[in-house]
Amino acid sequence: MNPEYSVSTAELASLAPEIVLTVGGSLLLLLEAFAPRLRRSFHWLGLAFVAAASWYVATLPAGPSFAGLIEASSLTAAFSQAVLLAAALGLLVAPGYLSRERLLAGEYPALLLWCAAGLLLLVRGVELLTLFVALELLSLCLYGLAGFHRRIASSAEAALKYFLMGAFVSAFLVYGIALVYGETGSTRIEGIAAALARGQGSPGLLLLGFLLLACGFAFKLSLVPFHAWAPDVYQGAPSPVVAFLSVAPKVASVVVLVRLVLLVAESPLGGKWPDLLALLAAASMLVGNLFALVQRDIKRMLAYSGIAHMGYVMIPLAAPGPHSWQPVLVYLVAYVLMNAGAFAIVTMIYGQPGEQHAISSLAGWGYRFPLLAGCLTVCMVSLAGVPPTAGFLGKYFVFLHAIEHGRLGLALIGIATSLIGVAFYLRVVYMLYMKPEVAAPEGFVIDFGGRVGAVIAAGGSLLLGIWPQRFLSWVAASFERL
Amino acid sequence: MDALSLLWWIPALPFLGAAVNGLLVRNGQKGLVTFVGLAAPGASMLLGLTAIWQYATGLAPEPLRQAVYSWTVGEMSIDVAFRLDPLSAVMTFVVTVVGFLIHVYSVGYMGREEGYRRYFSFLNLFMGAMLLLVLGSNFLVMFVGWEGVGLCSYLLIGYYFDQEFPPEAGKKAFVVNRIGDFAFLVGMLALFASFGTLEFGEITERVLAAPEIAKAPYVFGLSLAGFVTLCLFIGAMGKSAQIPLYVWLPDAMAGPTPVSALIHAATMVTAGVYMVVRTNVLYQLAPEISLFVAGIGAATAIFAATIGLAQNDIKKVLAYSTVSQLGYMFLAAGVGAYVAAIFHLATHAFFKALLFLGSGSVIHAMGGEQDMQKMGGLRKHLPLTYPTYLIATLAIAGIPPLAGFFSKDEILAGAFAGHHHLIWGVGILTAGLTACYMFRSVYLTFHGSFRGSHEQEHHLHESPKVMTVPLVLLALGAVTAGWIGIPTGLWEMAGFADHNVLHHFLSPVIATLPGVDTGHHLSHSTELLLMLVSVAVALGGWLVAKRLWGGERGLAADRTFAERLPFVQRLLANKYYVDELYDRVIVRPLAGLARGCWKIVDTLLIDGALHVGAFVTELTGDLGRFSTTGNIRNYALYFFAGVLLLFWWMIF
Amino acid sequence: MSVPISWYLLLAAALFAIGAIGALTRRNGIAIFLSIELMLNAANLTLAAYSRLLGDRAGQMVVFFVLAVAAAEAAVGLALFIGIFRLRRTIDVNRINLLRW
Amino acid sequence: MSTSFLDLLLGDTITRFVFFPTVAGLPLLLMRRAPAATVKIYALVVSLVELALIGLFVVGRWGSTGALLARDAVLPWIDLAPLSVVYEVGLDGISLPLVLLTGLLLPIVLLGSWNGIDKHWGGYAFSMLLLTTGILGALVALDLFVFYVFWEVMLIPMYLIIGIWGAERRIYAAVKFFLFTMAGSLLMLIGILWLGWTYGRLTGVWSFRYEDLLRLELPIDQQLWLFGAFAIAFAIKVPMFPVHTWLPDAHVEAPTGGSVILAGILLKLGTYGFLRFALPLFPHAADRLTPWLLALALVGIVYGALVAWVQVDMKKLVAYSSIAHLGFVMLGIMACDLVAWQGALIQMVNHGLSTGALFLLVGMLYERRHTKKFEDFGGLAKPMPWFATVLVFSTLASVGLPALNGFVGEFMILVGTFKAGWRWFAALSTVGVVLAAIYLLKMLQQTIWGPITREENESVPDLGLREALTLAPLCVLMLWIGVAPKPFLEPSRPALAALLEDYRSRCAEPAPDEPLLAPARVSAGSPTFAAGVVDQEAGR
Amino acid sequence: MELLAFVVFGLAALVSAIVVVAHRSPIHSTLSLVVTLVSTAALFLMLGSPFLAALQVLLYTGAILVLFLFVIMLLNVQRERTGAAARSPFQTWSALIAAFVLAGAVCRLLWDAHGEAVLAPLTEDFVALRNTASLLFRDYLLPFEMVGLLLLVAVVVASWVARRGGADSEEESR
Repeated sequence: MNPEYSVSTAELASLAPEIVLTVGGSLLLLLEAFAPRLRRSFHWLGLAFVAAASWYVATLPAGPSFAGLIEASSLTAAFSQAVLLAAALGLLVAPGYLSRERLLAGEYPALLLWCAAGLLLLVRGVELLTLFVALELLSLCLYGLAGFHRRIASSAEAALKYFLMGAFVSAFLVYGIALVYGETGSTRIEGIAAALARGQGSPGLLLLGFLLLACGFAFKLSLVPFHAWAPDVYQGAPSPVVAFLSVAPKVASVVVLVRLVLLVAESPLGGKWPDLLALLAAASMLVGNLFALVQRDIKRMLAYSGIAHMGYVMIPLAAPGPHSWQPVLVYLVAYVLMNAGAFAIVTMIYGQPGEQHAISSLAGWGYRFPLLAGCLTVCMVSLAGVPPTAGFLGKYFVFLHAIEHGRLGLALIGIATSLIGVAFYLRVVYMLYMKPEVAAPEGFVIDFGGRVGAVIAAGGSLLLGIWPQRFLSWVAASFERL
Repeated sequence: MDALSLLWWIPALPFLGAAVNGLLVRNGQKGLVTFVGLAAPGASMLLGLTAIWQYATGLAPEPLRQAVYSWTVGEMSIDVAFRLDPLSAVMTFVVTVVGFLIHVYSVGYMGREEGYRRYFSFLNLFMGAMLLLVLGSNFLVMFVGWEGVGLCSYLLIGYYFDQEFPPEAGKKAFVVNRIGDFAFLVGMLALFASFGTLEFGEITERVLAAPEIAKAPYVFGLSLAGFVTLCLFIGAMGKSAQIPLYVWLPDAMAGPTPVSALIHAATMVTAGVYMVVRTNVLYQLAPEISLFVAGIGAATAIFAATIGLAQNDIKKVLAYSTVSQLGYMFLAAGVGAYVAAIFHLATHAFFKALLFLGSGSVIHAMGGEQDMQKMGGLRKHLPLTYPTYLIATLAIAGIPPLAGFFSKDEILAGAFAGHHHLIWGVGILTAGLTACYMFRSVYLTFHGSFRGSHEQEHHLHESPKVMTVPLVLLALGAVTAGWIGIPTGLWEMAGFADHNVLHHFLSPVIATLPGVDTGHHLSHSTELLLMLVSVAVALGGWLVAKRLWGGERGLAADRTFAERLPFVQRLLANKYYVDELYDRVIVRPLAGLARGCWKIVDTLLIDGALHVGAFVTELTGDLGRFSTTGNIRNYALYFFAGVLLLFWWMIF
Repeated sequence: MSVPISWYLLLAAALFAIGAIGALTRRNGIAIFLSIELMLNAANLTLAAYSRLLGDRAGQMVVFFVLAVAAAEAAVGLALFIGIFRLRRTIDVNRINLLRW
Repeated sequence: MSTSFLDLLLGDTITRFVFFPTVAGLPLLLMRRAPAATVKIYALVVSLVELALIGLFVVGRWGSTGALLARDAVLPWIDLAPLSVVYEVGLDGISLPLVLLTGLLLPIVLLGSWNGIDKHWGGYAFSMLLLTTGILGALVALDLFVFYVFWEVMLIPMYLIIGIWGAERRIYAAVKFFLFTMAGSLLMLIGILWLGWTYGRLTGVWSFRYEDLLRLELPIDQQLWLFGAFAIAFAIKVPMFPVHTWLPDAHVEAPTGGSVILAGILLKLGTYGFLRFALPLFPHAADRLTPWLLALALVGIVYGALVAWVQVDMKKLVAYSSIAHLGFVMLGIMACDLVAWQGALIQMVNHGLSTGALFLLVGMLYERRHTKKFEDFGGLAKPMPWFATVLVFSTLASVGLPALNGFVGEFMILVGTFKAGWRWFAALSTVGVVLAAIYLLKMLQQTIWGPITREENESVPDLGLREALTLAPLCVLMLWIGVAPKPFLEPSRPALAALLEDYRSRCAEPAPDEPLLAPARVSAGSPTFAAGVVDQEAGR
Repeated sequence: MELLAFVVFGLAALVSAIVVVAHRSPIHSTLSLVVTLVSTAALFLMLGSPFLAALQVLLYTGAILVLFLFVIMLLNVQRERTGAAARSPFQTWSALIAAFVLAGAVCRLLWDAHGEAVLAPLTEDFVALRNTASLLFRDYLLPFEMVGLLLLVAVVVASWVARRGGADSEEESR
């Protein structure tokens, strides 16, 4: 055997989390084939794999591996953990829904775990090709998950729309990679940075290339004007999937976007990039909140709210620098908790899959589902950014960053739009508690896992708001080297 | 007993009585109510009289100040303190004595009322507040009493709360009083801001020490003294029912008659006069305001007197008479005859209380009827009420040697001496009118033949002892009260030493300012002439009344008058339409403004703007969301276009 | 006679634009997908041309992976078309709009 | 020195009484199946214990002469250098009256809601307790970030109280309340962040501590912007004209207890905010804008009174009267005079007592008759003499009758305002005094006086023992404060005096062109309590 | 020679691409795409990448497009209907404008950047398959492995989604 092609143990070890997830997924698939009776425990097994991956992420030695295609650092570890948190929530909420819909199968946890693996690679990737493949890997998993409810049209439609848009955008992405590669001669972030520093390449083409890359990931983040898919997909896809789909890919994509922005912003091409991000942020906050205001479907409302939240996440990037990471991570973790929590509860208390999840159906259910409604309220309050919740903590850091770096206007837009946000988040709360019940819920499934998921999400949202010190220290430690 | 050191108990006792009756005693315990209700003001009266005696006979004529506790702290440290000086002594005397008598009278008058306990509680409360007002050593305590009596007036006017009108009248009284109070408050603010204190004594001292401060221009071309006195006088206008704030007093007659006697004749309404005299040092420094006071007083006096001529409700007649007499007092204060003002206040307290109680007795006898058109010939049924009422009428008409003569004469003399001849003329005219309408009431009520229904006639009876004894005592006062102020001129003419007790007693509280000329003295002959003129006018008024309404003539004169001069009659009977005027000019526009604020500013403009904002926001969202067409070709186009636009934006 | 390398790039850009037009204008979902394949192909051509320009084979590697990814995507995509066709009897994107607004 | 939060929670501290209601209220959420009486008694006991905790804490420190009565050990909360936020609470003379009022009103509110709240009593009580924590926290916060958090914590429970237990248009009112308040407070958040950042820029370490931020000397334009941000937040809460329209709706729709807390305390946080934060932090801006704010206060007084006059709903009348009364408080605060400030502070308490009592009374009437419209009442004094008595008493206190509490505040405010040179504002605002009599007596007129026009009113039961117990403490205090306000004025005087002196001295110097950091203030002048506190910390 | 080849294959690619986009029948579009792809394969060859050219023909034309054809026929997709309702001129014109703008901008930039530069002839080293393989299995080992997983995912997803989800799956999960 030619030693040239061998893989060192160290390199394999550096891939431990992804390997655990991949192997775990495959194992579950095999169990599905050979021991379908164990289906009910698949998700718990999946959780174990996620936990193992999380442990490996935490213990991963820092540094590049695989010829510098990926790297590990405390930063990637932090975002990876956020991804894994989302994956865990996605696993916890699903079985109830799936078994009610008679979809319980090993494919679901397998796809979720693989998707998580792809996401981790996306977080860690520092080379465009790796990023692209990781993105496609996770996207394919997500297409499958979005269409997981294969018997209903809305799920299929959501998957198809997501897929077609995703494919369309990946064509742009590849073209962007081509341009950047062609003009800089490298696909590695470092190489590109070096080339940019040298002033190599045509600025116009580079600009276009980076713009295409940025737009590709902005599409994943559902930033305006690349947002339009999100409401349709969230609404149509199975709710437990959305709990995962609406948060995890965003965490990972943000990492890539921040890397790209930092790469470009520090280069001679930098110029208008911060303004570009400010523009995207403002547009997302405005459009997201405005459109969410008029939604009557809770999933769609949360989708638009997600668009808006990604706008808030972008605020720190309007003044990019290594300091941008911290508010972004804080906001994202808060977002993972509250948004996944909201979708988790939607999963449980709405009895019908499909496109209808009217907010008005919630009327009076606050007293029927005291625990879940309480958790949903906490999530809504958190999404609205009212202290003492994680959502407020996130907004605090984001606005602080804006003020610190002279983006007061953006902060003011953020305020104005979050005021609109308050209006529609509160609508959920008043439906729950202040309206008489109009229709008894039917077909709802409240299983242990889902309840745990909801409590984790809501409790986490509260805890992060009330006592954020431990979390923030961890965040700070993650960015120590920057 | 050292009554002086117990000064604060004088107002405290009635308060205590009010509290006990109000909170502890139960409705059924009538005897207990009576006991507490009488004991409190009675004890207060005894204490007050003793204190006055001890003060008056004391060696040092220095005002006595007793601080009970400090009300507030810091820069604005104001004590709850009481002050006994000649002025407050006179007032205390009047208030406690007349008050106590009316309390006693009430036992009989209100005996069968359901709210007996409530009544006594309120009446005691009133006594306490009134004593607070007169004994207070600073403006703040005075103001507490000032508003306190207003409150009691409100509560007692509205005593018959289950009827439509009395509570309305009470409200009117309170509100109109408040209008005055607000000016009072502003005056106090100005005083405090300028002098840093609200103590009467300190303010007087400082003004005397440096009058130029008070004379310095303040606002609107007024001096500080001018501004303050104007404000205070507006306060007095409200409380003492002067034009244009008199409108509440006639309505206040809706309360029980003893209340009218005590509050709306003898004590509370005179508080304004008391205050003006109390602050005479400032008024002396503001001659223009003093003149204004005199003018308002004179105008009120004659204005109310003309209305009184045309009223048929016995209490309304007395009410307008009160307004008119209060005008007199202000006239006196305005022309600088402060002692005369207090003198008239005191005598008026007796005879007006007596008149009201007498009318109460009449009403009691008539079973609640107040319309003089239904009365007549009552003198034979009411053997005690009639003479006392007559004495009071003679007193108010200014027939010597009854109380009213001396006080009224002194006022007119004061006006004449101050060369305010026009005012004097108005005063003398009013005196004639007073005699005329008061005797009208006497004739219509007691003379002629009975005009009421048979049941009423059957029911007629003299009131019980508990009511008539106070009448007699008050009549005694109405006869003799004037003798404490027999004019200096008369004494001297008769060859005696000056025994004008009141003048001597009150002289310490009337400030003598170096630059202010108060020394108008009339020659004895002029004084005598004036007296004769006023007596003649009073007698003339009486004679006119006798000619018009005396004997069996009854209401014929009124009917003739109404036929001949319907317009004037209507004008007078409807009190010059002043209430209607206020309603049209002030109340309704204000209510319209308020409604406008509510419906237009609040609902339409502010909320409307918010709703429009919300609507526009929602509309934007609602229109905008149709961009999410559900067709991914559009989404792809957004992406493509977005990329291109951003690229375009980036390269330019 | 040699062809300037930019011609390849220009050709690729033209193909990309044509593909984009197709993706935006076709109503048949599969046709849209075909257009997207065309765009990917154009991107691949660009990569290959740049690879040649740079004398660096990394570009070719990218093309290789894009091809592989395209294959996987095609499998998933076509399965999704089958799935939706089974439920809706159409693959006309104008009519796949249950989810909107 | 490493005190933990738990130590604070368990010790004899401010923190304990701030968080006790919420912590002790948590079991209420689990008592879903418990009998209603158990829930009610539990909640009442919690509230009484809370009152005792506050009382004991305050009594123990009453003699303290410094501006600050007590301060808890400072704990790091968000310690992420250089972004640090500390948890810092302290009690001084300014917050003391309001803290006591809160403690007093809590059991009263629960007792007053005994029968009026007919569903989810446990949730209601928990909301109240959580609200109390928010209020107390905001009152004692000595760190602007902490203040903001508590400030917002108040919103949700109040939103729920209005929205769940309110009347027909409750949702509209609740949302309006929430959005209005949130709009202001978000601006304030930006202001707070800006301050913290400026401090950080000057020192290298961020801080939101009140003491630290007081050292900032900002250029006038920045001050104006920041003052604007704070002032809008507070003005909405007060509420001042023209951002007051949420209040009538909120009051009318809220349940009795909600109205009492809202009027009694929540509104005061606006005026408290002006006094505590907006003025001392931005003296020059405040100074420059004083005439405008005074004018708005004046407009509020007259406008609130006028609109109150023409209301047909009893509760709405009281609500608008709150606008007028709070206008007086604002007048006093903006007059920047010690007497006026003392008056404003005591007036906050007064308004809480008298308006609280009025709302309770309206609520009691509503429980009996299920209407609040004047046209449905009249002549109630006959069947309900005690009710009438208390109503008259509270109304008179509200009118500002001397010897009752309302007068003390109004008088001191007017004196202070006049003395400070704002003669016209003081003089014109007395119009409000007149109008108060007009509209409040109108209320009496149309409810308790006059003949009984409706059959239903003939046999309305009078106050019960529980209701009497609810109202008695309020009435006693109304009279007490009116007759002898000195003990209520004294504790706050040093703090106010120090604040005022600091404010004046800062106003006297021109604003700098660039943000500057003044040296830390020593005990003199600053309300930063350098003197009175230290032993507390040292003791640990 | 190269010019001629470029013109032939380039034109073929362009024309067939237009057909792909413009033809209403999906089957014709697919077949046209085959032409485009094969032409592109030829261009790959000219660009010194026989490996890619082979892969293009085998994988793309041989596998993917056959799959397309198969599915199109399976679903029996008809020509796109025409008619007023189906037309969306705004979309069409926007697409055209956007595409032309993009193409124009990119062409302009490319021309400015690279112009008429002609490269040195291909080297053996560049074309050698061995070097390509070493790159693939050494430097790009990770993506290679990822693609393996990707294909597995594709299989799983495709089989899950395309499997009939009716009563039988209900049976399954019982």
